[in-house]
Amino acid sequence: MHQEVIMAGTGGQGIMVIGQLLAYGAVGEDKNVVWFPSYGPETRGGTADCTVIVSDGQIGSPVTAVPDTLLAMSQIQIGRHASKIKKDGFIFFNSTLVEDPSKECPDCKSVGVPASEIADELGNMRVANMVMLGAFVEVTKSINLDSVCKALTKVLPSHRQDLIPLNEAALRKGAEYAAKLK
Amino acid sequence: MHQEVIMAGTGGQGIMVIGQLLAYGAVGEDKNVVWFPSYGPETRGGTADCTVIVSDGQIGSPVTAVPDTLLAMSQIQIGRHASKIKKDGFIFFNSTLVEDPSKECPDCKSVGVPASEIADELGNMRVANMVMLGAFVEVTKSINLDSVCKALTKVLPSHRQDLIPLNEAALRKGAEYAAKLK
Amino acid sequence: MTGTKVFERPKALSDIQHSYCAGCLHGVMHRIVAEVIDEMGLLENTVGVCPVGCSVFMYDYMSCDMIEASHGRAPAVATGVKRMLPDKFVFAYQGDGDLAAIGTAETVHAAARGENISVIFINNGTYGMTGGQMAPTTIVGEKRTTCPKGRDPKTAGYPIKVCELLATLDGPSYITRVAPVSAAGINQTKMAVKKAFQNQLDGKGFSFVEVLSNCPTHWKMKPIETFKWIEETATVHFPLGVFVDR
Amino acid sequence: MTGTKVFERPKALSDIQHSYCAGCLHGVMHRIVAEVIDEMGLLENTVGVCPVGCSVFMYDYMSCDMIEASHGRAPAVATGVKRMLPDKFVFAYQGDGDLAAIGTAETVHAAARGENISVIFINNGTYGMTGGQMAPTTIVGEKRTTCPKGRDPKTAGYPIKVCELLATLDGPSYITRVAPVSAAGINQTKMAVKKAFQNQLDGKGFSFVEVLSNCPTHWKMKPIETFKWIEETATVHFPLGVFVDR
Amino acid sequence: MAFIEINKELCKGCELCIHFCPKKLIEMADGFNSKGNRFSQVKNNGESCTGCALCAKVCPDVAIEVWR
Amino acid sequence: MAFIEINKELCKGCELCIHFCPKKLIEMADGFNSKGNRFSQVKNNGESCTGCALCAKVCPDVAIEVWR
Amino acid sequence: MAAKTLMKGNEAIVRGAIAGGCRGFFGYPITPQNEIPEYMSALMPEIGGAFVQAESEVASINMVYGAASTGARVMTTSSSPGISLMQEGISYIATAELPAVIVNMQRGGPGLGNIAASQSDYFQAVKGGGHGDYKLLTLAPWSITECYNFAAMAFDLADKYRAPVMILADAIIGQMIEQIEVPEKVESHPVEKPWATNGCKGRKHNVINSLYIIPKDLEEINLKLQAKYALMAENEVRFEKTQTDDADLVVVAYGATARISKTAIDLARKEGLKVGLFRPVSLFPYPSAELLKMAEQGKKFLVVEMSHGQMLEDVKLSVNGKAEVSFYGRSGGMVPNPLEVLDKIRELLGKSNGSCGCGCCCGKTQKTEVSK
Amino acid sequence: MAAKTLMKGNEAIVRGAIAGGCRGFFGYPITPQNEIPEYMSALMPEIGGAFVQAESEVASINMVYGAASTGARVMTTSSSPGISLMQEGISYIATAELPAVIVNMQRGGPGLGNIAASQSDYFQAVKGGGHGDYKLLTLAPWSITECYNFAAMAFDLADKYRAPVMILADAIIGQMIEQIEVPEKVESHPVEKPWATNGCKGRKHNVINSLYIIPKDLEEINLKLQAKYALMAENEVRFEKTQTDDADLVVVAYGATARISKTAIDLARKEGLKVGLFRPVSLFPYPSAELLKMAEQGKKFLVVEMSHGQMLEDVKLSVNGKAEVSFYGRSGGMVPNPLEVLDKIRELLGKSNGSCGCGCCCGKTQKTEVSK
Ligand SMILES: Cc1ncc(C[n+]2csc(CCOP(=O)(O)OP(=O)(O)O)c2C)c(N)n1
Ligand SMILES: Cc1ncc(C[n+]2csc(CCOP(=O)(O)OP(=O)(O)O)c2C)c(N)n1
Ligand code: SF4
Ligand code: SF4
Ligand code: SF4
Ligand code: SF4
Repeated sequence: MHQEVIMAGTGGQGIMVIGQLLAYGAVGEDKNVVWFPSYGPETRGGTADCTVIVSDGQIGSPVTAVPDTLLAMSQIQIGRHASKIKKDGFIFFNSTLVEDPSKECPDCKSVGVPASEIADELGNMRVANMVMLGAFVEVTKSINLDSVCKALTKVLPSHRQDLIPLNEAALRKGAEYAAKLK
Repeated sequence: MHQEVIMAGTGGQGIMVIGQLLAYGAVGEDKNVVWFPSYGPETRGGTADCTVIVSDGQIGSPVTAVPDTLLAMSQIQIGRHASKIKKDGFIFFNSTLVEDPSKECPDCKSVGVPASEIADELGNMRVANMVMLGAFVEVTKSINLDSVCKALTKVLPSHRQDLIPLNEAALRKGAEYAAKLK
Repeated sequence: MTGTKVFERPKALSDIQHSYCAGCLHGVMHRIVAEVIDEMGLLENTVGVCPVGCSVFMYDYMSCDMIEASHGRAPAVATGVKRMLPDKFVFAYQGDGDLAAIGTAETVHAAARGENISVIFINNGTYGMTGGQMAPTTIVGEKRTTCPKGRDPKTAGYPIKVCELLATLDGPSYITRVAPVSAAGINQTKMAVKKAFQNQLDGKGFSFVEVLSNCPTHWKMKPIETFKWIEETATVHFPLGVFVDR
Repeated sequence: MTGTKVFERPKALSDIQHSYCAGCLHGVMHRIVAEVIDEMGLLENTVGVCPVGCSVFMYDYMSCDMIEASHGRAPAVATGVKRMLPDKFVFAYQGDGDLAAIGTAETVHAAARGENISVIFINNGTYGMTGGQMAPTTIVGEKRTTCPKGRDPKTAGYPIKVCELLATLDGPSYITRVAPVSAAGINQTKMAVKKAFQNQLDGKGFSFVEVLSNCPTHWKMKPIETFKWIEETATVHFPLGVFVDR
Repeated sequence: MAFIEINKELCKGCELCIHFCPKKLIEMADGFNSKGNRFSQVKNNGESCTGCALCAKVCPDVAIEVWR
Repeated sequence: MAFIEINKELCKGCELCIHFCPKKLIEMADGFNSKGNRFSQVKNNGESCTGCALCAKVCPDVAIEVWR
Repeated sequence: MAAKTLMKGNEAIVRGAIAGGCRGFFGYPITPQNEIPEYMSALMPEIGGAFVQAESEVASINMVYGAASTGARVMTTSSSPGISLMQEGISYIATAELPAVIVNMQRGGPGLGNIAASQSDYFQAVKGGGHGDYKLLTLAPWSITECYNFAAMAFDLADKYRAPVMILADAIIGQMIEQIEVPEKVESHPVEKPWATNGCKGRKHNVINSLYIIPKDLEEINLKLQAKYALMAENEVRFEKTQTDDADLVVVAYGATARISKTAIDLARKEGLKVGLFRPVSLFPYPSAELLKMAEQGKKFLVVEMSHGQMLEDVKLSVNGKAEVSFYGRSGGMVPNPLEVLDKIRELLGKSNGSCGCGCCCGKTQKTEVSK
Repeated sequence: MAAKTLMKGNEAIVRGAIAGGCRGFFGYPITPQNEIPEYMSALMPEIGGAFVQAESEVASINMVYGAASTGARVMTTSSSPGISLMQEGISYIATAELPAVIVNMQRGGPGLGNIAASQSDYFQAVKGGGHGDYKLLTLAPWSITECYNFAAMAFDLADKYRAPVMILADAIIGQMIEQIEVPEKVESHPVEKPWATNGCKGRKHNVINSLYIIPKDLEEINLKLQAKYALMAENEVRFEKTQTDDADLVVVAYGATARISKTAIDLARKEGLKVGLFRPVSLFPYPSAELLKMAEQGKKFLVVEMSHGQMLEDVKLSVNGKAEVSFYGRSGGMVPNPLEVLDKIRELLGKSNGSCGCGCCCGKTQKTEVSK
């Protein structure tokens, strides 16, 4: 197993957090992992990407040339990353905010998840990221959803730990939604 | 004609000034010249040396390895420079302050001038440097004393120009003293 | 819908929307600076100097000539500009990390020289751009990422009151501290900026407007809460007023 | 000849004679600092920090441990020392170019932090070591090699009154300005140094003694004339007194 | 009659105008603008707006224009 | 009886002690010390010195010791 | 042995430094290394160490100068522009022979640049960005584990040589999270510091100084420093070779680009290309002898950097004309990806015919240079 | 043509700069270049220019940044420690493509060092002491006449390339007095500066900036800078060759050491030794091609510097293993005298036998290195 993922959105959307959740979740399954971020402008509102590589073997480059998967939460990130995705790779996109990217990368599989809407239904827009991650895990099976949920305690800052149930709910909602797509 | 001279004393003795007088005097005679200083500590009271090279030809190195002449106004400078002086070169020393350096450089000619005393007689200790330069010019004949006197207007700062007669007197006294030595 | 437009985007602001966080007063201050430039007819005569800090991109947001200075050195950069172009209008716009930490010497000396420039100082009690660290203006007890238990004067000292500090110098012609967090405060702020700019046109020398500003993101407050905090707490430690006017 | 010796070279001064110009008050101030160290029994507990300036060689002249700081950074260096050795006595000794020009930020921030160190500030209105240039403390109208027609506030600004500036901060526990140019002044200076040192031992934080000093060489005055000038002119621009004591 | 126009695309949803409007004529709209931001809107068709422009002056994003 | 000792080799001839001595007991000596500096000396064998130590306190070169 | 945990590079620097005995941190915020002062501000008080957020990088490095003078193990960290501001202070520290650790998490330059990764401060680190003939023992970690270990080891090296040690990393290394097995205890070798200025009880006073007004004295200090650097060159050369034995082409890269190159080499090997990796770990002292040896075996070299060719010069100086040296570089925060490096490898091996394998001056975003 | 007059190096810098159109000076005192700000403070007001004694070197270089942004011809000067403090600012100026002139009158280093002459800031000047891949066009005068001429010319070059230009001299050159024939008028080529920030009347607003938050953009800036440096390498290489045609050994030296070597070579020629002088005048761009040509002719090289071997690396990179390169250096303010250089020449020519002429590792105060 060797998965190279780019997660990409806008500052404030919690992209880094879901990247780290995937990383910590993978470690829980004794996989090797590398996470690394890249920001736009130092101020808020710019682009925020992270790369996560999960592998059974040693990981060399933390930089990915041909990612297996893109998880995109803003329109602009489609333009920046979609064309690089591997043939038959996945593009997960928050369909509330992002148009279907099938045109941009015809030979990969686009999976739209109305994450903001689902999150709004859950009562907190800010967990749209978790919805996306839930869908990602369900479809790619990179790791188990439970491993992700377990990682929540490690990744969320101490003053946010009360939000774990909400986050977990969002993860599961995302997974459910994706399961239905199949 | 090619003369390499080191003038050396203590900060405040006017070493740099007599070096520049020699330089400007030489230019007045259409000779090539290089002057360059080296200081001890940035604060006062340290050593103050300058090198003056006067030549009919082009001057390469501003640094002299084997000076033709040393003009020393403090004891410590004898130790620093005397041994470098060329065979048959001159060492001029202010005999009021400096011991006869014949031992330090047996194969060169030592010329003692009681410059501080002579200056004191002239009413201003500070012109001891001029006395030394007068003696130097008289003995080495590097340039004419008149050229040196003419250079006074160029070298002395404007607020010191009233002291030109005194300085000129000191130069001539030094020359006279040296002439008598011969 | 008809009527006259009584409020619109000033010309000295460019068309580019700034990327400040929602509710950040940098936006209001840019607008005020731009309005005053418009009203005084200075647009084509202005050279602005922006800092390193959240407002680093101010050069994109203004439509006058702009220079991006290195961190803290805007007063030195502005000095260089003004000395070569004494007839142009030169302002510097700086945050509190920029002006009161790394740029302390440049600020004090531009003020001491009575450099004929206008400085707008955005005091938001934190380093916004780098993620909410302690600033030299952070009030004792406030938590920041580099004083996670609250600023402890025993190890981190006390905030610097820059207006009071500069007011001890003979160079400045105008020093004031304002807080654009109420209707009146916003109007006063604009008046202060105007006076600072006019002073320069009158050749009076260094003028300085300290703006008690906010950082909703790193203060972890809603924008309106930051306004309240400034009115109720910040102004106690940083009293508003005119410190020099001559 | 018998009797008791009532005045001798303090132990905290080394045997090396300093190379200051005749009549330079750096010598007197070294002696006073050394005497206070002796009297307070601090010699073996002291780390001194000397500046870049004429007193750069102070490390040779003192017999306590000494550090030669880079130009202007003595307060930062002293901070580093004190933080690692909170139980040792740490002082910095600086000239006005060092402290009030290049070292402005380090000075203001050490003071603002209330850093528990003692700073002796020798204000002689010029850069002695480099040949008599204008200092940030040069009085308007005074001639220096970089303001040969006299300091002109239009281009060179106004002198900085460092005590008054630092007194606006909450960090300092003691700020005073003295002038050791009379019998009384010399005694007061020593008392001030003693108090500044005692404050540190008491853990009170930053203390600061500004000394109106001289530079006979570059002022082009006889030593005794510099004393008169300080009494009659310098003290008008830099009033003596205690600015902070808490 | 005075009125204001809020540029939905410039608005970042900070809600300051809502708090500053003395007539409480502004509210948050549902949904998001194209940048993904919440945004504010005029309520009740702006009935009783005096054109005081306080909303515009406090808006950090210069999203509000005022007519009188 | 109080007296002072001026270390001729340390003295740089600044003359401050001369001005500070309330009894005017100090004067410049003729000649130079080994460093080429002028130096001061006690006049009249120090008659009437009170040991006030003002000369010593003002001496930048710590050249004066005082006995009482 | 502790279990594997995930850690960010910046955090690993902090934890490694503390394990290595660091008890004083002086720094100023700058992206991409802000986690270092942030962690330090939380941890130092807990272990009785000192944390000061300085007013600037100039103040930071001078606080380090003072703190190191006391004999304590202390450090500062910053990123490119901040490190530039420290150059005077670093030169002083080197001259006064003070042990201290400096970390540069390089970002895109020159100027204010940006906050992405770069390796464009190599010259500054190893040739001397400050004035005078000093050197910095420079270590380049390529993993989180190395961040931790090098941070700890740096204090030993600094003490051993009474010299400043630099850890030269970049935004990728600093921001990256990966597994690390945190050792339960780090080998640490504190030394006596009889030179420290900590009060002269029972001894002559100590002086920390970099002023030697008499040129002869200063030259002697310089010769002493040079001798120290020669000793470092003898003892502290560190590098790693992977699959170089049979390689026709050896990729030379350090830090993040070495990892990227490693993946490219793995891909190239799959294509049957005989490529290896030479990773300098100490950038000063530089592993020149090892490169020369390989050059003499007839291997060619490809230097990969996030710069316009800085370490390239040290490679050329090492092989001294005995081998072909090519270059692939990106800059300004652009990070080469493994395929770009692979392309370059293919090109060099495909067209190689003993003489200059030219035709390599390709495209806008890469700079290629071949010298024989 | 004016008559010959005596002038000090520092004064010649001032007068040359003014002749070259300098109208703004921003500086901070430091020995051995204090005469420059002193003369500037007297002269600038007379010609309607600006003089500011800055509060520090950091402020100086940033004032230059601002002043240069307006399109004016401006400069700063300092010496080693002060130049180290300017490294961040210099990197900004290079990135923002501002024309400006910086003079370094090098003194003994590292650290506070002393005020005697040295050439130990070569790396800092030509490799980039600040962060990022920038370069400084660097000129090294060896006479008072060149101080004057280069100071004037530097402003033209700075404008031509929109780049900072450094004059790298030392305490000897700065403090030396010798004859100069001051030209009545200096060729000066002012250029249009449509990019200058001087009020946006009748045009779009101008921005002076070094922030490019998007790596691609910053890489493009870097490529633009690299292209500029390549252009400099094409057009601005300056050097002087004396008696190299028949020489077996070529001494390579710049500035003061070139003069000293010149005398040594004259003495050696008198002894029948075939020695010549190669004097790089531009240190960046470096006259590599010329050195390589001579290397290919079979000549050997002796590099003489007041450092522990900095320009030496550029000589080695130039000849790329094709010639033997030896070194003689002094440091810390120690200045080699012509006889020391002569001894070294004798030794190299006397023992030369085609292979490495070793046995040269002599004495404490000199460092010798031979590489083939
Ligand atoms: C020399 C240097 N040091 C540090 C930084 C990193 N840095 C960027 S912005 C900033 C502080 C910003 O804080 P402030 O000035 O208060 O402005 P704000 O972002 O709060 O508006 C710092 C430390 C830098 N860019 N350059
Ligand atoms: C970075 C740096 N800049 C400049 C200098 C040169 N310099 C040495 S001492 C000095 C000023 C000394 O003046 P001051 O602090 O007033 O002390 P004083 O000599 O008058 O006692 C300067 C500018 C230096 N050594 N280092
Ligand atoms: S981080 Fe703070 S100061 Fe910066 S834009 Fe956001 S709210 Fe404003
Ligand atoms: S130059 Fe001035 S400050 Fe320096 S030692 Fe002499 S008198 Fe004192
Ligand atoms: S103040 Fe402006 S940005 Fe904030 S909610 Fe109102 S219109 Fe939107
Ligand atoms: S005060 Fe001291 S140095 Fe001055 S004359 Fe008297 S004894 Fe000599």
